[in-house]
Amino acid sequence: MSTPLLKEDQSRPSAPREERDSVVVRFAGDSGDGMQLTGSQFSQATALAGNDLATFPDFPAEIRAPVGTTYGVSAFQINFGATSIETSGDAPDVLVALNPAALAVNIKRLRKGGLVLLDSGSFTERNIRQAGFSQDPRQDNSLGGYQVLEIDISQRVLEVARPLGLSQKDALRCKNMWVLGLVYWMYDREPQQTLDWLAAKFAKVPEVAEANIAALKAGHAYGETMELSGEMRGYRVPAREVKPGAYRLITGAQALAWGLVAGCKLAELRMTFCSYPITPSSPLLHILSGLKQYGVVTFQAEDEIAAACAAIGASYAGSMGITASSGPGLALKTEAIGLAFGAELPLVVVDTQRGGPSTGLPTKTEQSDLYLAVWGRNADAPLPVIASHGPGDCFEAAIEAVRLAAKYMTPVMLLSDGYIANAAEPWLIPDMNDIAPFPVTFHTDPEDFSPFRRDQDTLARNWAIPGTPGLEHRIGGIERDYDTGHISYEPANHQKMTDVRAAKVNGIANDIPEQSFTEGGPGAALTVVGWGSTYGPIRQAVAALRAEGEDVAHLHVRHIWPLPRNLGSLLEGTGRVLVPEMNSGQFATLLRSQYLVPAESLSKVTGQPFTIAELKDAIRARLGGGA
Amino acid sequence: MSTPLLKEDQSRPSAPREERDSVVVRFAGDSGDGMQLTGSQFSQATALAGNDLATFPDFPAEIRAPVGTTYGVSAFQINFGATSIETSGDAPDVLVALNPAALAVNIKRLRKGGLVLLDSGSFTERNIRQAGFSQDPRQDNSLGGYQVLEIDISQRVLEVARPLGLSQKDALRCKNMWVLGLVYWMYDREPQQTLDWLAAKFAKVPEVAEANIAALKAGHAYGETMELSGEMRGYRVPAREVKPGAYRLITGAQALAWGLVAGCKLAELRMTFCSYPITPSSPLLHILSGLKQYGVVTFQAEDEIAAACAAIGASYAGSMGITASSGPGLALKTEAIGLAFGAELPLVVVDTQRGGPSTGLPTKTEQSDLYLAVWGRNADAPLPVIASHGPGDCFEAAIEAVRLAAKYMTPVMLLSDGYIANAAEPWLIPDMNDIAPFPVTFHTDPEDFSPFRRDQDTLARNWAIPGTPGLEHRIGGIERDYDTGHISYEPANHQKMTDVRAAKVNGIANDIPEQSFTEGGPGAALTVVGWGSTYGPIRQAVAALRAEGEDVAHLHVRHIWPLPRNLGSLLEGTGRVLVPEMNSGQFATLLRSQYLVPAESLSKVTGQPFTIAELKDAIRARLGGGA
Amino acid sequence: MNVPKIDTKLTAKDFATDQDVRWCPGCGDYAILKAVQRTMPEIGVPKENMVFISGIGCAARFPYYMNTYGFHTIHGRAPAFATGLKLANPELDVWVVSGDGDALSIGGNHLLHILRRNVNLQFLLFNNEIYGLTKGQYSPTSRLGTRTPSTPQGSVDRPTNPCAFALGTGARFVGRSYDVGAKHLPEVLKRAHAHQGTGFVEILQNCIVYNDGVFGHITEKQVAGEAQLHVENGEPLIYGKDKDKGIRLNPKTLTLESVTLGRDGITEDDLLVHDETNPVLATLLAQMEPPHMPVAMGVLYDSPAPTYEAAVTGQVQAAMEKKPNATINELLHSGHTWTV
Amino acid sequence: MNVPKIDTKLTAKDFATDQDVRWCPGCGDYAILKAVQRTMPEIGVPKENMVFISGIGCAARFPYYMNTYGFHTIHGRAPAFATGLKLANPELDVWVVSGDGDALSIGGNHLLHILRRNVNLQFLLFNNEIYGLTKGQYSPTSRLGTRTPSTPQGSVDRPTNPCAFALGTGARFVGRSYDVGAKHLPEVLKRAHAHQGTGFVEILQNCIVYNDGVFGHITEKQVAGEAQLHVENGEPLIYGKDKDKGIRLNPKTLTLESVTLGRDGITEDDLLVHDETNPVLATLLAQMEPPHMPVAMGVLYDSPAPTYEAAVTGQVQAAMEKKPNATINELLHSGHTWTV
Ligand SMILES: Cc1ncc(C[n+]2csc(CCOP(=O)(O)OP(=O)(O)O)c2C)c(N)n1
Ligand SMILES: Cc1ncc(C[n+]2csc(CCOP(=O)(O)OP(=O)(O)O)c2C)c(N)n1
Ligand code: SF4
Ligand code: SF4
Ligand SMILES: [Mg+2]
Ligand SMILES: [Mg+2]
Repeated sequence: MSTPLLKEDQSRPSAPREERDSVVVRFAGDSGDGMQLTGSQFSQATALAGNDLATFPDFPAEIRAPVGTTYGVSAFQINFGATSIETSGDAPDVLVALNPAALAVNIKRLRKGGLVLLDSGSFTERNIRQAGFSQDPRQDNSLGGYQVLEIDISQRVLEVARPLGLSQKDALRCKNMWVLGLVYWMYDREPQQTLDWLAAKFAKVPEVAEANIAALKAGHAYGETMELSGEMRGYRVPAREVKPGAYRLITGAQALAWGLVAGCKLAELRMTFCSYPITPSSPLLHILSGLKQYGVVTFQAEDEIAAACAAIGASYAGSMGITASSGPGLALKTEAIGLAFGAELPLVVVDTQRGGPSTGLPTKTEQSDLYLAVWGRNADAPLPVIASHGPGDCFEAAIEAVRLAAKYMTPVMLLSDGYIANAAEPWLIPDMNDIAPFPVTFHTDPEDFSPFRRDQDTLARNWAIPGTPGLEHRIGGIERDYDTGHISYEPANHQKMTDVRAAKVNGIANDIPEQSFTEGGPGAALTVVGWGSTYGPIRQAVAALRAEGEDVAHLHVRHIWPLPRNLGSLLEGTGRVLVPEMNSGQFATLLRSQYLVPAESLSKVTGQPFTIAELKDAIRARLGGGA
Repeated sequence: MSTPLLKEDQSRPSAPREERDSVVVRFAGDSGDGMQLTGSQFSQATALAGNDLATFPDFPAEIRAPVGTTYGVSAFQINFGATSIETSGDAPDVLVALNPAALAVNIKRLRKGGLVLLDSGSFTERNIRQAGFSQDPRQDNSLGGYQVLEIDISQRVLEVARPLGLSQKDALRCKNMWVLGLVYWMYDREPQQTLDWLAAKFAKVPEVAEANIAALKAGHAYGETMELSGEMRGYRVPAREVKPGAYRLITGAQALAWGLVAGCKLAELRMTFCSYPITPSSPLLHILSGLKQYGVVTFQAEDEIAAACAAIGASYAGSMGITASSGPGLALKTEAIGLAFGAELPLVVVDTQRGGPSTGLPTKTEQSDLYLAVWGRNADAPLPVIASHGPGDCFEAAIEAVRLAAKYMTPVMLLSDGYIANAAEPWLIPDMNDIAPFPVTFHTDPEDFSPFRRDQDTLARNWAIPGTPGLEHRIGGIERDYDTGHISYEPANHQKMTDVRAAKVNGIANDIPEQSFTEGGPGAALTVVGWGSTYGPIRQAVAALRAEGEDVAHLHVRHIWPLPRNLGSLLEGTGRVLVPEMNSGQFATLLRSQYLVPAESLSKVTGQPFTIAELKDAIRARLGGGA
Repeated sequence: MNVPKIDTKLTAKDFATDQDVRWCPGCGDYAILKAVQRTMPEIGVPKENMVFISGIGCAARFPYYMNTYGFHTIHGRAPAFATGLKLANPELDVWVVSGDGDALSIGGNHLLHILRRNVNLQFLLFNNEIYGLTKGQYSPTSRLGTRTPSTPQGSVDRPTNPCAFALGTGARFVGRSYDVGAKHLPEVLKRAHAHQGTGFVEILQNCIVYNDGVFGHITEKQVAGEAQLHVENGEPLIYGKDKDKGIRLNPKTLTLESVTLGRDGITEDDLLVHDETNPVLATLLAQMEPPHMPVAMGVLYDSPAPTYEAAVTGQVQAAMEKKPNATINELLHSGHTWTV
Repeated sequence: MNVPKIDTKLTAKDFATDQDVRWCPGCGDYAILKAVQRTMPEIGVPKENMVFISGIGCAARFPYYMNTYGFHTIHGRAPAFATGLKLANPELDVWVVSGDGDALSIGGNHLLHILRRNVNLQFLLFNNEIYGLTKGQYSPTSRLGTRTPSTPQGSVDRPTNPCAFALGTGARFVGRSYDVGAKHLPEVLKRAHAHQGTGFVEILQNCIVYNDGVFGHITEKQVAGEAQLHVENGEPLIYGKDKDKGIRLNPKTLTLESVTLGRDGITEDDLLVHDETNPVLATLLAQMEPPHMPVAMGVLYDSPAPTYEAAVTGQVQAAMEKKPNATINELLHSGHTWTV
């Protein structure tokens, strides 16, 4: 990939930079150290440099834990490279640790031989103790096997910032920019946009802007100096060849929110988004609350039940009702979703999954709400379930959810997870003009009207909305007569309605793409089947093993229910089936029940994404010991 | 069976009664006609006569719908016989219809050639029209193929009751007793206990007591007279040989409530029962609210969520917390149940299933909450799920639920359904002294205490309750450290805890009976697998077909999760597997996912139990056309 | 609700549906249904713009009998559905029908929030002090000692007063009427409708099957004059079948007292004058109870405030006007982008 | 709660756990924790009989820092858990800790019902007018126009006043204090504890990260004297740093007015005297707001009533005494039986 902003030819004439195909950097520090900002600035610069990339913000559970504690550590990891990057990286090549706690929490992740870059100024006795070290880790053998670069960043930052009039405390808050400057130098990134951003962000406090800018420049300069003295080296990570077009960085939450807006536009419906804050779902509410200019109405309800009900009420009124939550909140919505299913009203339910059970691990990722999404309702109430597989993909998945909800008059579950929601990746911006619209037509003809008359093809009922003269009617949660929609306790009618509701949802299998292989094809010795955010690591692992000659294939399933109509036949023709999931084997259960294939679960429930390495190992083990 | 009250030798010296092996009678009338009382009196008399029996009260959804409407029809069906009776009968032999609406709603159920007994006095033009008949069904061919006995019961009752000083309206309310007298005569039942009951019930209004007694006697006398004139005949249904002991009639709700009380007694725990009214679960709350002398505390909460939470709070305090509901209410409890699972506190959750989805068919039966019970929670949260298979069996199932909850420190789902809850059957009263107690020991030793220390065998954690000095500790829904129980966000710990929670629940498979065949054995051409209230019809159907020489077997599963450890091997060694369920195939899905057996679903979702005949047909069809 | 009045010639009959009304014969809900059907034509809103939303319960069957749009939802949640409906289309004239269990037991939180937000709709609470549909358990408004299947020894939790609760949440319109108030009820309904914001109306309703006569001492013809005080804005608080009794304030104890006009030299001037905009007076009135005090009927409180959906849609409107032709493509390209 | 007082020599330290306190530095919750830990020894209940129950939120982390029994449950439901706990063991001394979102947004209904039932426990509502834990969205107590991530143009729903809401539900004890009220808060806590029934205490709490200074105009040292009125039972309602201001009733409008002593001939005799047992006065006090009125602090209302769990367990006890040796076998044989 080459971008107009990539100025390779302008790189300084010093020692030639070593080339790297891909690099993983992890920035770690205290909650107050601004690691997330640092990471996202580095991501922007890296994207502009033409690399592919994937990020993984790793927030602490606490809002702002006491300074120096391990549970106050905030980290941001980025994997970037000249090739396709689909995970945030198994193990960092570089760990930036701005205090002892950050070192304590993150050192185990660093690859053997990796570089750890420490702020030695923060290694006070108190901080060391608070990080849980019995003694200074720089003194004992704790860091053996790693390259360690100790710099008294605190001191350097104070030197730069104090003269500009900043207090000690404010001056130290520039540490992140100093480090960013150094890392920019290391990977030959263009700092200008960060400098501009700092100037704009702190326009009202010019001395702060100046200090941060000075810190960044000082860090950058430090790199140059050290290189000259031979103590550090710079690298070059070439740009990646990609499809031409306009790109941006996008997080899953952003793409999902925008996809919902786009979907409603394509359906020609107003959107009423009803939610109750919960980690990691809240960013959807925040983003959409800022999109009023697109006619988006957002409602922060009193709880999740009210949010779901309000969304259903909005759909009844002829808007696209959308509700979003995470596990505990989704659990609360189940009764209401049952009503939307029974009354056959459109509704999109977004679940950004997190670690469970119960409150669990709110800031960690998991894929464990699949059972709840597919089977978690009283009585027979099958719903379409769609899972997005990465940040950018959320856009398309959200459009698809809106399309199915409107077309089939049904609630649709849209699954994302904490990893996808917060991670960022470069995204080729689609052109809305290229996406076929699917405008909704409300029923308006009073002739022979019944709210439960169905479209012959889709089996969807009429959508007739309040305000339409002559179509006054009543709907509700008690079983409805097949023909008239009135309350019916008739045994045969209940069977007929149960059947038609299931048939309608099953029929969606004819309206979604057939399943295809991501890597490999039918008949492999081992087929790895994934869904959701395991897409990246599985694809990388399978591609790598295939390159090594292994007979392995990858199927990635987006439509969890109904399943693609050809999936069964693809699976029957295969050897072993392995299903890696960040849960205890939920999709494996589903596949087994539907196709009677001996799908084997590869379960990981640590709140952390799969690494490529562990997937490769697992696959190799099943292929009989590896190539 | 011979009971001291059975006075065969006292039967009148008139024409010898024809003997019948079993008979199905259905009483149907207006909501105000007292059909449920009539049915339960007949059931008592029939039980005393030594027959086996099963009843099916079929309430209208309305509280008290306008008189004469079809949706105001209330019916009570009883199947009784000299052999084992396990269903309320496929098709009535006798239909009592006290008004045209009752005829309209119920006539289709009557077996061809069956007897319909009409109150011709109620066949006014208005009533006929209100029942939805375009003309008098007695005049057209509607009743062709049935024996019809028209009696102006209204008139006869008025004649008996008016002279006693009753108003026309009150007099007509004795119609049910008149009919009961006649049916008593038909099946040679002893009316005395009903006469005593009437005298006691209406002790404060002696003229009403007298009128009802007179009506019953008049109905009885009518039978005698008609027999003499040859227009009616009496039958004899001999007593059944049964195990000696004390018997009573019992409904599922009663047995379940008592089983919970007995279970808590056996566990030596106080019971705190927390519920919110909902059909058909409410009778549990009502029964238990009347058992304060057993130390039972009941709490009618503000909603189902509060009910579940209060029960969990009670368990935390060292009581056995129990909560009960039906589908929509269970859906609301899912978040709270997840907490009980995560905090590892005992809890029994009773679900008396009803027709769904959403509000659905509240007064009709269904088995469609299996998915919700097994899989309906956010994140990985497997629970023991137990299903009772009939009214009396609820007693044992409830004890088992309490035992597992206390022993394994886990929420347990106990499934019943609307049919089981309301149906009655004779029950051999167990002796509590024969049931092994399972007393709970609270942890009290402060030495080396952690709330999450586990029993090596059961993997259950300590139960240490507030009020115990030295064991002060905190628990909650955030993931807990394996050793200390403190909050832990540690990746490896989360995996370990997820694994141990699953292992604990899976381990229960070693503490429950192995699966055995109800009928037949391994290797049959077709094995019918059932759960819950389909027990009766499946067993009858399979037994009948086996008697006809068919190669079919019956497995009835009580423990839905974890499944009995030998179930897989029993299923693998078999031919076809058929799973009849009153849902869209939920247990079939579970079996398929666990054992990869091609279990075929036989689904019925009409709000009505399976009939033996339809099961026989379905089985025969799969065996290749029937014997 | 202020939907533009349209000259229609609808009658009560136009608001009846073809569905049989399935309440128990003699249920107070019949009288309320009649009153509502009679009131609707006077309100002048086209039928197709009316929506009746309910939860679950006997009362909640109401929408099936109104020939308007209707949604019989789930237990306790009607206010939330109604809020979504109004956000999606503020032009609709929405009536929520709820029971004492639906509104105050499972649904208390949603009621609190709809009142606090002041969503522009009418909320009718049919208070029969019992759970009718589930066969007679006690409710949050049942009096202490109520014996029901779930409280065979009598209930022990103190009841909530619906109007006092509503006022405590910050409701801006609180009215009270009764099922057989054939003339009174329509007037209160019309006032609730005229009010901008949530018009909360408690309707005392007899459940003939499970709680028969529980309001007999208030609503029976013979006693109504002495047992009810019909408040009128700006008028002194007078009641009694001979209009000889009144209510005055004891400023020391901040309580209301019933006094007899003419006795001890008491005149109308000593009585409190009803002021619909006074929330403290409304609270005092809402809490009056027999036997020592009459029950206040009518509009206890009416003090309009901005409505929620107007404010929400106002913000959306303003944003749209500020960026009139915002396209999705613009959104997708907002912030940092780069071109390859 | 009336657990028998036991002579223990516990100190505040005994109530601290070994867990690091994880609130943001400067959070008002620290001050409240300190105050509670200091108050506990004075209450004289053995540590092992105390239980802290919370929902979810920053405030709800409280139990982890109290060396008593503790249960950190789920969002909004703490009152329901606490009710079950008290029904199972009425001897326990239960403290519920909740935030404004936990108690009044998702949990409003449970709060209503615990207050209505008068379960004997203490309910502490840490009101920071924001959702702290989920990073700063507005809450049901946030003031109109509050800008948060979910209300970038400012919130449009009118806030609920926690004390007024509690009084509207029929609460029997309502108190108010503030995080940095190092002397004031313990006194209110002790009073809540001494009260038989639900002792509801609103504690104004500063969220330094998402809503810093929102109570500054009330709690800052320089302004506290003028901005707070510390009510004392039986004492006239006087405030001001020079104790020169007071509250009097306008009996015409039924409203409270702030007056200056000595001006226009106003003396103490013109002022209202606080009566803790007067619910109307409590409501008026609860609703006083700056800038024109001070904020009432202290015990606004205390009027004991029978507690729920005492009544429930009383019925059970009575039934057990009536049938002292009821066996399950008897139960199983009750009603019609027959022997074969
Ligand atoms: C989630 C849920 N819980 C419980 C029920 C059962 N239920 C239906 S109506 C009702 C209470 C009815 O009382 P009320 O609201 O006072 O209405 P009424 O029948 O008295 O008019 C209950 C508990 C239900 N349908 N759904
Ligand atoms: C069922 C559920 N919904 C939502 C959340 C997310 N959540 C946690 S705390 C909270 C609100 C916190 O606000 P508040 O109660 O005021 O407490 P504070 O953090 O301000 O002390 C929310 C919305 C959750 N944990 N569970
Ligand atoms: S049960 Fe009561 S409230 Fe319900 S319809 Fe019957 S009389 Fe009316
Ligand atoms: S977010 Fe606010 S309330 Fe929460 S701990 Fe931080 S300062 Fe306290
Ligand atoms: Mg009611
Ligand atoms: Mg808060």
